[in-house]
Amino acid sequence: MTAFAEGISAATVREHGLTEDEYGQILKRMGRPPNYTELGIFSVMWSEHCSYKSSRRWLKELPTTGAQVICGPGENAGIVDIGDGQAAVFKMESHNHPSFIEPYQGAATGVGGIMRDVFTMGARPVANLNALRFGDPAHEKTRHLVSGVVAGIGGYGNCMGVPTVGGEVNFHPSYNGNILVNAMTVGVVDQDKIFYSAAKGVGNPVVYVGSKTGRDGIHGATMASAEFDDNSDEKRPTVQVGDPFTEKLLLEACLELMAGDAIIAIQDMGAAGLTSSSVEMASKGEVGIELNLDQVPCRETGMQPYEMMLSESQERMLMVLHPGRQEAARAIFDKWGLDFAVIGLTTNTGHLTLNYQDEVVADIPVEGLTEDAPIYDRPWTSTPKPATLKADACPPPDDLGAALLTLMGSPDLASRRWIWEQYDHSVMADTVGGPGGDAAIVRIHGTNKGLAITTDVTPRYCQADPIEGGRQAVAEAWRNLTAVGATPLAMTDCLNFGNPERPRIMGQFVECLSGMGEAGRALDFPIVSGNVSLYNETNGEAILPTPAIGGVGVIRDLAKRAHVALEETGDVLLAVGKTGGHLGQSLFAREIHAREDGAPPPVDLATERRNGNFVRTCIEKGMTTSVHDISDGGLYVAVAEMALAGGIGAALEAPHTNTHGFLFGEDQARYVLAVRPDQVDRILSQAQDASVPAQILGHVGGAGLTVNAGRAVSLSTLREVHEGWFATTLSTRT
Amino acid sequence: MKTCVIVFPASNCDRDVAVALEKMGASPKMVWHGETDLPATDLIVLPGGFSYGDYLRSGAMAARAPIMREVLKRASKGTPVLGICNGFQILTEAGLLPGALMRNAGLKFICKTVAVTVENNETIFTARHTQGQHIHIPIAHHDGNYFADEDTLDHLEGEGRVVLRYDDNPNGSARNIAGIVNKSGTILGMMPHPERSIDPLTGTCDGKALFESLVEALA
Amino acid sequence: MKARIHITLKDGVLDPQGKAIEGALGDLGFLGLDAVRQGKYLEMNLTETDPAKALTQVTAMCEKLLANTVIENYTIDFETV
Amino acid sequence: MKARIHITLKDGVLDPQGKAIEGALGDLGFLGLDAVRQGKYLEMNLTETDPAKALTQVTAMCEKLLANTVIENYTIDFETV
Ligand SMILES: Nc1ncnc2c1ncn2[C@@H]1O[C@H](COP(=O)(O)OP(=O)(O)O)[C@@H](O)[C@H]1O
Ligand SMILES: [Mg+2]
Repeated sequence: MTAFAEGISAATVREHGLTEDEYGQILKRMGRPPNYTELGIFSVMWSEHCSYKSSRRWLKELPTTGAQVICGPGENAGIVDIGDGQAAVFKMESHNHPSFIEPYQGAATGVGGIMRDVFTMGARPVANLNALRFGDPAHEKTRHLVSGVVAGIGGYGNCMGVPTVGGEVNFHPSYNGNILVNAMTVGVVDQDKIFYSAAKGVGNPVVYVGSKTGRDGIHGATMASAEFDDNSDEKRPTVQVGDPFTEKLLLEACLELMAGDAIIAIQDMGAAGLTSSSVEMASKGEVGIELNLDQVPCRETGMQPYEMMLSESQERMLMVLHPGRQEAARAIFDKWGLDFAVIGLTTNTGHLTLNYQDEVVADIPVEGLTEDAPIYDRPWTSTPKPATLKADACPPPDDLGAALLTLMGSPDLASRRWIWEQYDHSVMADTVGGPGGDAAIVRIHGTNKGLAITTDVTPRYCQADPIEGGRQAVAEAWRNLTAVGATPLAMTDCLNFGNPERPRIMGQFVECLSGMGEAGRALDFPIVSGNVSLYNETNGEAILPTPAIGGVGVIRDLAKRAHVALEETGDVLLAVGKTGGHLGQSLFAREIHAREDGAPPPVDLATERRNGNFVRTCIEKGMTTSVHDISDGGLYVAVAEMALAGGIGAALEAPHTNTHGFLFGEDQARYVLAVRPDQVDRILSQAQDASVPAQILGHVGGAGLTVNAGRAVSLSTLREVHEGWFATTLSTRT
Repeated sequence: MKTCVIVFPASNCDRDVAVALEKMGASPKMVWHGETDLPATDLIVLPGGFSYGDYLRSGAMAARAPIMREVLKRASKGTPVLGICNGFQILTEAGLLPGALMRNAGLKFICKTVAVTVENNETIFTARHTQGQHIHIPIAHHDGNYFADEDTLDHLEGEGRVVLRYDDNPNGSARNIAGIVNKSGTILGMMPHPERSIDPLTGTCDGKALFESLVEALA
Repeated sequence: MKARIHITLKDGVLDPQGKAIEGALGDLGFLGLDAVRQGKYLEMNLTETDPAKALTQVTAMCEKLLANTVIENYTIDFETV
Repeated sequence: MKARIHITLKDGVLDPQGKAIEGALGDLGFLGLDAVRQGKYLEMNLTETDPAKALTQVTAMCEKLLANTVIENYTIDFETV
């Protein structure tokens, strides 16, 4: 017979997303039945979102260390050394479920949340990116979702004055009922000004700053850990509204306070708000925390402890200050017009103790909420290796040029300008490479160094072969950084999957991570932060496995960088890497032959590394400034993108057999370089010395693209189909 | 040259314009909106951003901030004022320039580099440009759709006060207006961001001439 | 017939605009006010002359486009021109 | 006392939002409507209980901040709570 506190039943426990078993463990830990507030606190701390109960076992196997790593997973964001006493701070986070329910606010608060994770650590955010997945463009909800999400991301980031410099967008019917909105922020901090979240000492003041607490998003964390069904609309009132104005003030106020030495620990209030922030600070610092909830600034009257602890109101932070610094800190927050309240103390009890109206309303050992959280080694099954797509499954198209136009105007390859022109990508005046390139480049303010940043994953590869797909996602991020001339440093991830309680989905997760880990190790590209979003399913239909990778690299001298644009007539086009004509899982197969089968292109990590290092060296030595990696759509698409960016055409030479495989195959570890004619021999011989395959592809020039001197595809037609898709398909008037 | 940049809550181009001024040899002082006094200055800059979140109307609350009383006083005595983007919105809300900046006709925020024609190079802001010069300079705004009644527009045109005009209207502005000055030519409001156009590494450099013009005129 | 539509945030939903306006009014010296909330107000002319039909039509507009029913409420009234 | 303020664009001032809404309603198949105009609707609680004084106070708020009288009109009414 299970024991319940007054007013709580087995149904209450279930509604909190806790299993009978988990409830049993809570009883054991507490030595008594938890009251309603305590149950709420356990439910959010033990939710998938906060406890990583299905994923933790596998996350541990990812590579997270390296000489460049200052702080790996476990803090609000990861930190890497970028030289000169500075560091880059970054993380990616999902806001999938809220964005499906209310696209504008869901996406906006996602951006707000990830920026807080970065400035909590003392860094000024310098770049935002976003990785987005939507359903079928023809699906009735897609237009509304795309417009709302894009407007929300812009609405928040633009107001904050942080440039949104890149990201990615895909469309696939598997996201019809579960869009993905993953937001990434990169910040820069002086290494001696980094702040962490571990509380220290006993009797130190716990301080609440930012916005007031309302009844927003109560149970957001558990919502993010539940599957959708057709009744999800009922969960609507839990949506939070973002206030970027307040967040901008919070950013400036926090950085002003951080310039001094008043802060012992600081933690943003994200998912599970006051609960997870106080528990995490206590747990990391191995102290207890006692809060007086009467002091919590509330937006509404009559808010109960349960609501205050579970509210996900935005734009709030929790800090532990050195004793005696409260008034100096308060003056700063007063100046910025923000709430400031001392709401508690650190203690030596090891408990989270909550007082409200002179009563103890909750008293939980902190370890019970963290260490004791369940960890599941969920059963999983391996995804069967798909058969390689037979050549006759993908015959040559009637017209190569027409096929190129189809691809360039297809949802996954069309220009994303319609999206990124809604983002302020030039504020802060340090955007050296904005959206539209391989990786964005942001100058580190006041220096001649830059950070290169990208987000990548190819979900259709992950679906077909999760291990290969996991490798490829990492390899592509690394390659995009390399293509602009950057030295890749580290990555963050956002692991979006379906229901982990299904062995097939859990298997996708396990195998994608295995591929990612292998690639991270092989490329010296550790994972320093990330986020897991599971249960992305509606009515049993899971999304494609989508482990989005956010990559960060450094360019030590901005004079030595590359962009995608072709520059000059007469330049020679070179392909670096071996072109084998792999059409399985290619966009050519999907868009021209409506086939989504076959094995994805294999990734050879040693080759990846060798080819990439060679290309980076070419850029560093000034032998080329025009480089593009070859990914979705293959070589012809890569050249077309370079031509459009530069406004110059090109004439390509291709083999006469399997020409379409050569042009549209998606073999990995490849780049296109445009070089001055006098550099060609030098590059080819150095490539040979480095055992890197390199070949002449053709020449730059003309007003269109030709293959083997055939009929030209004019750049103007190409531009029209490429730029037109979003405006015509997705533009809505409001 | 002495300059002041006014910082409102959620200004976000204050640093960018300060960097630009610094580069031109003018050392800017940052002045908080809550101040009631300004130091001696040759130029006041109202920077871009989202003062007060652009809530209610862009620039509306900033135009009523305490420091604005002093800005109005100085402006009336002839101290030059440059309002960029949100700064332009604040200038119209404060009544220092006529008209209003409404939501872009396409309703979306627009960030891109646009072509603008310098319609009047006989101002302290544009002397380093040639008359009719086409410059390329970024815009980044949601509310840049300039509106004024026909009479006002005719006056502006007649008095040469339309200083900058879009070549290809991005936001629905009346008569393609991108920037105007007051009667005496001492106050310029413009939607494009010259401070983001001073360094070849980050884009075009056509914004530089504006700062050079000011340095030359006010040194 | 002229339709007048008020769209307001549901109770408990944060209204950043209202909050900022309240702050600005305070800074300008206006005292004795609180709970400022900002909503939208729409007007349109309808050719429909039957009030019941017009209400059905405008309600559909609100549900489909004008209001964000996740966070907003709306009210509709008519004015005969 | 609760004040209700309507702020609308003056005649002759172009209303991009109203126009866009009208277009979008047309796209959704709503017919027989025109002259869509979007305005703002503000509510606030006042401690002032004298209607005349409240009107003076709210009028001053509109003139000083809430409305841009270059392009906007405003109307004020009260509701006793
Ligand atoms: N997929 C992952 N790979 C690496 N680290 C991860 C991953 N998911 C989460 N983490 C790390 O676990 C910690 C907790 O994550 P999370 O709860 O999402 O942080 P927050 O509370 O800041 O939102 C963070 O340090 C995060 O970087
Ligand atoms: Mg955090």
